[in-house]
Amino acid sequence: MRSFVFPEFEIIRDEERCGSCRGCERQCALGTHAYDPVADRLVSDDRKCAGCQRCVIFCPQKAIVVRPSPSFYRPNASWSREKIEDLKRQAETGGVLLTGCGSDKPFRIYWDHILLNASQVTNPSIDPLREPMELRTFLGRKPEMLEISREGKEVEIKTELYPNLTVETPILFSAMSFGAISYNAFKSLATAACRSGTYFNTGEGGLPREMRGEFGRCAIVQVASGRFGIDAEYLNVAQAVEIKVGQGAKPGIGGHLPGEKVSAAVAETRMIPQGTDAISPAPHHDIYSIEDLSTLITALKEATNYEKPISVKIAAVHNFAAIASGIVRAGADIIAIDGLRGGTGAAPKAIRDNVGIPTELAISSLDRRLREEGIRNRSSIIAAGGFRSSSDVIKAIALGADAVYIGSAALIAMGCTLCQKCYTGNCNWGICTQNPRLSGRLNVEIASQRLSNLISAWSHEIREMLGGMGINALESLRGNRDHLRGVGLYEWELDVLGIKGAGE
Amino acid sequence: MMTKAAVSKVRPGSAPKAGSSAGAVAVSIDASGLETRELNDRLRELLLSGAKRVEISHVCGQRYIGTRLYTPERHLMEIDIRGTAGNDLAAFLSGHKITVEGNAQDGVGNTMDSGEVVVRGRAGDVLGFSMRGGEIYVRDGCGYRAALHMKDCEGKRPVLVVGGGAQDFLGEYMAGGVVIILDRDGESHESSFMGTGMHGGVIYLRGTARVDQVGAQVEISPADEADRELIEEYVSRYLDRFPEVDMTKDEIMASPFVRLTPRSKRPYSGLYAY
Amino acid sequence: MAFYVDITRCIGCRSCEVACERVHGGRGHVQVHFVEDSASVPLFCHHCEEASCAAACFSGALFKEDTRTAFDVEKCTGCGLCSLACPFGVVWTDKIAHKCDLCDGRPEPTCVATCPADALSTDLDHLSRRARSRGARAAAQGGRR
Amino acid sequence: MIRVDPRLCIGCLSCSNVCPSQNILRTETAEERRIRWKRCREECDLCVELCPTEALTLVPIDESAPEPEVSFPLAGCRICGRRYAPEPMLRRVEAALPKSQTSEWVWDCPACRRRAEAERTTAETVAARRRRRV
Repeated sequence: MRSFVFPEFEIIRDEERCGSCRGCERQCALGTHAYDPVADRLVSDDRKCAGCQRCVIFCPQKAIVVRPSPSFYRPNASWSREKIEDLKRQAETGGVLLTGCGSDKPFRIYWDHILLNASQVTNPSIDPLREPMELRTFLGRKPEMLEISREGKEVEIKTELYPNLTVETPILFSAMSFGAISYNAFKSLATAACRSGTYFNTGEGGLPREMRGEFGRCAIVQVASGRFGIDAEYLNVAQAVEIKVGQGAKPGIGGHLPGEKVSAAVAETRMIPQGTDAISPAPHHDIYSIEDLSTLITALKEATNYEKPISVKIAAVHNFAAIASGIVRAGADIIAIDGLRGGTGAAPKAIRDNVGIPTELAISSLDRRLREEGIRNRSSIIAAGGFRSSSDVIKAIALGADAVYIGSAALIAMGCTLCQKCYTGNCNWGICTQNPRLSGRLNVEIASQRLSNLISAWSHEIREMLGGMGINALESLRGNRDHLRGVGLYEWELDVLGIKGAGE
Repeated sequence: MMTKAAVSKVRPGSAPKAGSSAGAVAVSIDASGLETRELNDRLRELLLSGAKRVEISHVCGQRYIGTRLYTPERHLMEIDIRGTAGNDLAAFLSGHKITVEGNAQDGVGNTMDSGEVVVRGRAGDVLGFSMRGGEIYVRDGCGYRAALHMKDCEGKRPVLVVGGGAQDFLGEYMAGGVVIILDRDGESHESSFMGTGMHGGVIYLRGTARVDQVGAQVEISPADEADRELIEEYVSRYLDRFPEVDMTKDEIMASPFVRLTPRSKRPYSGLYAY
Repeated sequence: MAFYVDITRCIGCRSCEVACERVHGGRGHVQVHFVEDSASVPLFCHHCEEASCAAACFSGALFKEDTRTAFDVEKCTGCGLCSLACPFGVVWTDKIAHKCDLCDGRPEPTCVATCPADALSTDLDHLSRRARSRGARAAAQGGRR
Repeated sequence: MIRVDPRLCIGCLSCSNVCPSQNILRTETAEERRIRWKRCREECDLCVELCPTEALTLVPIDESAPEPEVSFPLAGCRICGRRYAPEPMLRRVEAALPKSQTSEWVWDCPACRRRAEAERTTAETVAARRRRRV
């Protein structure tokens, strides 16, 4: 059927500059560029272009420009181009619209409406270049009270401590499974996490056997509804186990790795036959209540000999704070809360763009709820979903998070351009694909270097901002909303965030 | 009464498989009054101290038995449970052999990786959930959602044999493995929604199944010769484990079997617009 | 499929070379060789059954497709292994391999269509039929061929 | 930049052919073939992907590392003596050929192979014509 949808992008090639090296043709796995031997020049098919910009970056002559197609339908405030085209696409295929990455809708980004404090005169700021700044964070349950015995100079903590994760900087890599992302991308995340003293999350796709020895020490492994790749060794090599209940990009629905992406290595790691769909059902079928969740949490604690913290990841949805309170009471050591702009490899567009609540509001209401109930110490909060910079991270911590998960930001560091075509499995950047030709493009050494650089850059910036506020340990900032002020927000928004308006 | 008779027939090391420790001296634990965690602490201590056989008496609902028995060195142990095992018996089990002289509750063999579970009685709901290896034999029936999302991979195929009947949602989302429902009492299968979302593996039912009992993704066909050979093998293993069962292999095999298989490995491949 | 050459008919005019070059953008796949002053023969790809060039090709650009040895220009990297592997020396490489593609997409290879002496065919029967009829004609005329 | 394993490289020039940035330079004299990988900042790795022997790897740029360079003496033709190809390439071709075939012709240059082929196919005709002329 002929498609009535405009090409999304327009490719402009500067014929003067183009040296006909055919580099663009080889770079594009979508077949956008082709060489015409008769005319000895390259031609492009706009319809195939996903706007990933790979050819633009790798054209040695800088002869290519890819920009959004300027074609337009008659302007109509109700029928935007996106709505018209989605509708046409569905009329042509009869299918559910799929998309990748986090929501790109213009919901208010509260980070951009929150301002940070700084010290002036009465309270000196600290120079992080000269003075030690503590970013180390412990994730997990903390005791109600510490009992200390002192005999002479010997000081001993008598209270039994719960297992905690130690992170050198409050930035962890979010759950991205091997299968959704390529082996090289997965390994890059693992390498960078180990190098930077933080953790990567395996997602629900398992941890390849050969990586368990080297990377287990910086892994958080996930147990999701599909229960892929789980055995006792998997649970025990990791430093923490996360039960995935929900995901910010698609709250309430499960995952579905299409059979095309289940290659031999993915099948082995997930422990399923090659080429079958890897279906994660929407619910965990052994969890129908908080009681059942408690059973699973305890089962995992049993399976790991009570040596590892157990995290529960839920999507931020209406009234989730009450649910989270139940989760804490069910025994979770860490709650990961994934907000509206959380990313994904594939999600129905309707769900990604319409379900959930923004991360900022979620962190604040969750932290407040747990404090009110007096159980904040029983669980750490890891916030996820749409962290774009170090200032977002520090604001999240001031709103009450212990640490953050970064997903899209990590992918962007590796080369992702958020072209939102992850689900096709033809990622030209070698990130979200199982095609060996494409995944080979992502060099583990170089990509992990980029990731480590990102973590160290953000950590430096966080230290700078902390110093500016006159704080020398991140601990002291957690939940300290006095350091935040809102601009351009309604009163209810300020109330939910628990911050004052700027100038107050 | 049945349970009592069964207990008297237990012979140490009667299992044909994983029986390297046959004849080893069994260590006894009296579980009366023990909390779940205390019981499992004891089991782990025994495992680490090299015990090969453990008998636990007076079990009454203690959960997660067998779950905390993974060691990187893969110590293995045989556990005999007298009483009623609690939820998540043998969850994440890796390689051990557990026999329950009594009933088991929900979640037996949850995400079990390898090993063997024998229940001389009835099992509860979500039996063998997400199981990916090893074998479970249940003498009598089981509850709802048995074999939910069971899966297999190269060289590893979980097997679930249930002597009685199964309730609704048997083999939901099933992605691999073998389920054999022997329906010994001849109640016939009145359960519905069998194999909803199934995309791998195979379910064998003794007797017949109607189209309205299975999910849309499932195909019902009579078991052929190869199927019957497989079933026969597991029936004889089942009978080895439950000598008290008052049926012979020939009696069980005399009735027809049906096979439930998924129509496609990719049930949802046409669902999306790209 | 392969080319069959009636060497007795080849007049060494090199029309096939020219035609092939025209069709293939200046880089032909045929070369006419002269032996002493009495004979000439155009050298072609034989589309060998057990093609050495396809065996040597690492990128999958050269492969057997039915009876012909096909060439996928998209996959060629110009490594030159094929030209070294051809026992008849009829595969060239510069930055890309050049090898007879039987004028893919045309009803008939151009060289066959062009040959003024009708010395080329892709059909062995055609040549042998012609040879037989020639022999019969000669016999009818009662003379030597 | 690119790291080269000189033990694996056979000097085929695939990498140089596919490099969109022309960062892999080749020089060929009558005696030898020389390939030099410039200190490339690109991470496009086409050369890595399309190397027949997997001799190349993409590594982070290191300004202090020398630019990799390999050279191969060309092997001479058994018949005409002209030097025509790096020996490792010929060895690879020899190894790739079906064992049922003879393969010593690999050590003849393509021009000589063509000449031999032309002489072989025309032998009968030439002989006949020579007879007729005599």
